[in-house]
Amino acid sequence: METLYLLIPLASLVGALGAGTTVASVREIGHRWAIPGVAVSFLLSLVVLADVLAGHTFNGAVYTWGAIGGLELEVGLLIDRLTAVMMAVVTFVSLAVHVYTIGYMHGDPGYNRFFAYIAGFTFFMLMLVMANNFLVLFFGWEGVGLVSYLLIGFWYTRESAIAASLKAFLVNRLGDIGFVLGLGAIYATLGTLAYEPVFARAGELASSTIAVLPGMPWSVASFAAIALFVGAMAKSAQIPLHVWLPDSMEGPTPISALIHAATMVTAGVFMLARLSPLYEQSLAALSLVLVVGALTALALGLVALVQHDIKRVIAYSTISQLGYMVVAMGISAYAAGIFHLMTHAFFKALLFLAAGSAIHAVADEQDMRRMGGLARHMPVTHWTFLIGALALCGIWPFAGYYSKDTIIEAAALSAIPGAGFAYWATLIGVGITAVYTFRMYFLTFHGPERMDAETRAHLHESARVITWPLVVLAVPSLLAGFFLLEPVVFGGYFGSSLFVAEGRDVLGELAHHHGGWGQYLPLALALAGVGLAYYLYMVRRDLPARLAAASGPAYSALVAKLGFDRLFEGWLAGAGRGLGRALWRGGDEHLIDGLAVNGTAGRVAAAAARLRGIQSGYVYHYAFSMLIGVFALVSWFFLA
Amino acid sequence: MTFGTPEMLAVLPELVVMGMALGLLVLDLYLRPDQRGITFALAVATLAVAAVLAAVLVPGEARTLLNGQFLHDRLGAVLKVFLLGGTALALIYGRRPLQRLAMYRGELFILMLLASAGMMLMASAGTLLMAYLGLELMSLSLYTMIAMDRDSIPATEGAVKYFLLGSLASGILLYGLSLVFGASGSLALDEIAAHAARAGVSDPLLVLGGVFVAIGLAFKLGAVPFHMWIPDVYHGSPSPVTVVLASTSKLAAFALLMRLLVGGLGPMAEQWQVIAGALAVLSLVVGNVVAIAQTAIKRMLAYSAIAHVGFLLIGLASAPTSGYMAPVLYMLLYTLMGAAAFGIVSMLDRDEAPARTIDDFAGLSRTHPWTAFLMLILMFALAGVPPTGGFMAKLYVFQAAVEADLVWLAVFGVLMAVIGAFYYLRVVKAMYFDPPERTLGPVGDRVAQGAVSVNALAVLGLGILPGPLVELSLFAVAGI
Amino acid sequence: MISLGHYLVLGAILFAIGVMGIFLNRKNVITLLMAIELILLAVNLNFVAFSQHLDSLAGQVFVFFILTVAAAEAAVGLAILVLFFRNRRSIDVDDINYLKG
Amino acid sequence: MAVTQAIFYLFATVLVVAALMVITARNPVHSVLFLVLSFVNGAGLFLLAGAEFLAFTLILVYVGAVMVLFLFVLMMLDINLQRMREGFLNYLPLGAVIAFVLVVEMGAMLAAGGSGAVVGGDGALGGTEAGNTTLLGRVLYDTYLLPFEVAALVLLVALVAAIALTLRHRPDVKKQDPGQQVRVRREDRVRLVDMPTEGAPYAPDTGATGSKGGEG
Repeated sequence: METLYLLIPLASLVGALGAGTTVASVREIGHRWAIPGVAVSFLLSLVVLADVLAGHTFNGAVYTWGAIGGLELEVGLLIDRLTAVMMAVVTFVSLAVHVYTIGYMHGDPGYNRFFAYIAGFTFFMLMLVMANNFLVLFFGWEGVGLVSYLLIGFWYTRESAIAASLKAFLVNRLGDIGFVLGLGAIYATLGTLAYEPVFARAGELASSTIAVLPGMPWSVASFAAIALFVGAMAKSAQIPLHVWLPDSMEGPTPISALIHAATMVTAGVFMLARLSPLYEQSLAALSLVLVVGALTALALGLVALVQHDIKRVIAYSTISQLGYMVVAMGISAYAAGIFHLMTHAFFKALLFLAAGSAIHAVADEQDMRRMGGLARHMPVTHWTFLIGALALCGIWPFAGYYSKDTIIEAAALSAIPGAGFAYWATLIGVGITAVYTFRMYFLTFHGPERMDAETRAHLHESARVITWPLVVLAVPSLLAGFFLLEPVVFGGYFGSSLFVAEGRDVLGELAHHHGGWGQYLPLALALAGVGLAYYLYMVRRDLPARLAAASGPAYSALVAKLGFDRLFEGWLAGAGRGLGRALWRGGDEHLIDGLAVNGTAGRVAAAAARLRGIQSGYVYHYAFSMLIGVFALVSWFFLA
Repeated sequence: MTFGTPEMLAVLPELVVMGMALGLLVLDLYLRPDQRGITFALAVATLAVAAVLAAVLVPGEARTLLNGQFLHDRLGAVLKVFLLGGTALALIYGRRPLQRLAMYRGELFILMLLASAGMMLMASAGTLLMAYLGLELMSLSLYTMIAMDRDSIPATEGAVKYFLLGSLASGILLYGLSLVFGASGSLALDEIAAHAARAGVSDPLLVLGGVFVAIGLAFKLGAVPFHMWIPDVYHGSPSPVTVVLASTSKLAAFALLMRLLVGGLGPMAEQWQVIAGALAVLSLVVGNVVAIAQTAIKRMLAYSAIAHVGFLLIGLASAPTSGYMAPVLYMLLYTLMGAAAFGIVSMLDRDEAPARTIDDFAGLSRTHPWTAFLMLILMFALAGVPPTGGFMAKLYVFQAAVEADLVWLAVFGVLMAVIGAFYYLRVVKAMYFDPPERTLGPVGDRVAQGAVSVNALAVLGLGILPGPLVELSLFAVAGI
Repeated sequence: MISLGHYLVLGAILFAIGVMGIFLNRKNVITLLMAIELILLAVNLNFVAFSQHLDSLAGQVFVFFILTVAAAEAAVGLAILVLFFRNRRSIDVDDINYLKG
Repeated sequence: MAVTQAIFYLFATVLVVAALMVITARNPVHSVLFLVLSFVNGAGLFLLAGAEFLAFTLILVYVGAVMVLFLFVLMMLDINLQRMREGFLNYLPLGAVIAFVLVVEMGAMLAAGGSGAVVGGDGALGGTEAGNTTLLGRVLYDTYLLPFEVAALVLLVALVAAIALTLRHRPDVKKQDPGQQVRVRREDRVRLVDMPTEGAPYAPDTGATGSKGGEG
């Protein structure tokens, strides 16, 4: 069985490398390597899933890479119920996207390169999911990040694609700081990075302290959990590190579906679930997770209301849905979060691919103001998109209804600080989700055809290779919730692979008194949202613009994406550059000669004249700097 | 005093380098200008042979030889292999650029050998006196090599600045050495260590001496606020000499630090740990932040060198608790990265197609895809992006800091590493995303191209399989 | 017999004068070289005094080598200065500012 | 004792004043001369501390050679004396304050350390009949052989540096090129030419006429 486990990621890797050898070729042959590779991964994942359901799990090293000091570098795999589900979802969506790509990327000069990237991505994602220690997790984590940057910048001739790629890279570096710090704290305390001993000794982490700032001891469990969560925030696009995800839509649409909706961005959520024994040790961390998730779910849903680019609407909706999953993690309803991750993977990939199909049809136009009326021309795309939209809004009996409502109801029951806020935020979020989703649906598929005449003449349904994956993905979007909710969430499917502390088992509680009027509230809100969207965008089309004008500053705030982009670009990058300039000029020119020398000598009047003539580069400034160093150090030890 | 075979064998690498320097001085006289390649090849061969000898003659355990002047141990041997190898690489990278600068002269090769001899002596100094003489032998050779680009205003100015400030730093270091000698009554490092262990911080002479020694070393390493010479000198120096300045001369300064502060004043670690921590913070801030404002590539890399000293100092500040493996590993890797990065810059640069500002690298990926790829690896490695060696080096340093309960320093270092990523990425962006504005000339000769490829790929490989280098660093510090 | 402290304080004063000389002088570079010589003299005084105090020859030997190296250093330094003068027609400290930033 | 004390203070005072003048003198030539004065006083202090050989070496090497080199370069380079003092006074107060505090701090630590316990040295100075110079000579070629050889290399670097940096080949000046001289072969300089006998009455013993080659 061990070989089989290893074979799963390796099959994708072989596909990626094989596709890599075809990059130079002008013929479109990359898929001949990538698709069989990923297909093998998918089939074997199903075998593993069946095997795991039969009760077989595995945890051990398959290859020892090297031992350094006390640190064993092992390629270790952990196959349990959580892993098996993730593997199946990842490979399934990946395979669907691979097939879709044949049609979508047809004619693009980067066709073969693209297949090498996405098959490689599948490999890294599988490694991330199957890891049994933090190092392999980190390897996969960075690997998927790398492929993501490459793919965002896939069309590297576009200025905006490059900017987006750099932004994703920088923001994720911020997250990596947290991640590495968390790993460091765990390793420093326990001396190991394998999951099993860390989980077994999680209590030790909670009782030992670490002084991050001198004189401020902090529980290692809280520190590590929060630091790791910072990593998850970047990868899973939580406020305020979400800014890279909307821009990542510069990449080709299959990538938006696979990486920036269904799989990679959920890595943070997966990690939180995987590390549940660690998070359960720290109420502070759970509370933070909860609040950040709720904030994300609500705020980014609002931003999605005012976007015109169809892909950006779905992107903001992805961030908002990730917020729901993170909320589930925060209230210790891990199973519900993973279940939402699963259903979301299906219906969000579906929405993206369907949107891609529509974008293709209107000559690569992404602005919804230039679409409309596509339902007549593209029936398959239209119906599958509608299924995805209904699932996203959480309309019964689509998948999203089951997964999202479970989270909201669990939030109502949770006693973790912040759960009250999370409940209301997620509840209101449902209504908002329905409005923006159906705004998008109506603007794209109904109403007048607003594209130019030339495009309109060529409107037609996409090729089979594009529509088939849509149909395949529509099936689980429709059915997964109905059939899987009970066994997966309430049936104890995950067993020991998730850990919930005594007294926090909200899902267990929910299984007992599932009911009350509260459970119909989300559905009612969702229906109201759909209705509102219909009224605004089908009946009274003049109203949205007037509403926007009337709401003035609120509307502009949403258009400005609540100011986060400006915060990062203007403030962080600007502060860095500004500080650099200030230290460079100010430090050398103004401080040493201007302030220290003339200030002391009391010759402020002469300062202006001298400052004009003085550029640094003078030896005496350098000597002065050294002198100050000598002086400071000698004084220090003199006083000590 | 005796000169047994074992004693002679231990100093054989030094003797080979010094002897060949003298031999080449004579030989060069008999060669026509067009035969200069012979001197060049012999100089490179000498360095290579000496490196192999140093590796072969690794001692089982540390011994002092030649009346205590020469310390023959594993750390010295490992450092020497890198010092000699790095200098040999610098020469190989420098062949074409030196010819272009009219510096392809016998004197330069001889000075290069003498500088290497000085570095080797620093790495195996057994007394304060040998440490000082090794340092001066290296420094004087370097001053001269910089000034050998005689008609260039930047080069001569760089030489003047380096000379003036270097002499000042030597004076400060010497002043410290005199106090250390006075306090302990001996020039031998092991006896100084014994005295320091007895007297410790209660001896004000030793404390003051230690401060001045630390300052002198901080200057040679380029730690803030003793760093001001670095950008000007790296920038002004002829590029092939900059390669040596940035890689091996820095490693030699580190070797000297290991000898003086760890070998001699090791028991005073509590004291210089504080200095290392303070200078680390300053170096990280100034190096990383000011680098952002730079446009010239060599200046940018110079500020990056200052930042890297900051990371090294984090490792040193933690080392008394968590061991010297992390700083040694960091320095060895930085030597490789620095040599390759400055090497590529020196090979690309020429008068008709300069590679002097970051903008000059625009579109390098179209005109020189392979060189651009190597530079990409190096920029990622310098920034500390996995899976390059630079990431491993930083990881070990941060881990050491956490182990030594200097978590705040590790956090600070990580933050600064993020800021650092920004300016390295500017180079990557220029190379890969900006359209080429002009064609840069061909890159060095075949040998140099091959060598720099091996060098850069080693930086990548050591990130993917860090085992060998980690083992080597552990082996080197096993005796400390 | 003069106490060690006397020599050391004298050394410290000379050292400080030397360091000040480098910072204060905005004139020609040769004066800077002279300031460095003063620092070396301070070091030499220290070594000689310690040598006497400790009854050890090692300090004097060190001074011997410092004198040797200092002579070599002066030669190299002046050679570099001559080159610089040829290029810039000046050795004013204020003119050594092509490299900056 | 009192006389020794007095001599020490005399040397020390003159030394400090001269050193101050070195860094403040308006004319660099004066600076050099004050530096000479400093060295002479330093040599006096060396004598007082029993380092005779070094005292004379200081005079011979420094005053005799290095200072002359300084003067030589100063005279050779055309230095603008007008701008010399500009800016000096502005920086003096700050410099003086820092220097003063530094000296006080260092002095306090040094005085405390200087009065500490005497550490046993190698006893090489006292108790022997041999003079200071003999003692130094003995250890230099024995204990300090390696440093001695390295010092030789340091001087070699200075030699190479001075030549490599300042030697210029000008086309209009005829100079020796030792390299070319050593490399030269007989064939480059002497050409043997067979000349037919002309049978003239004045040439009884005709031989080869050499054509003399010029020097580089």
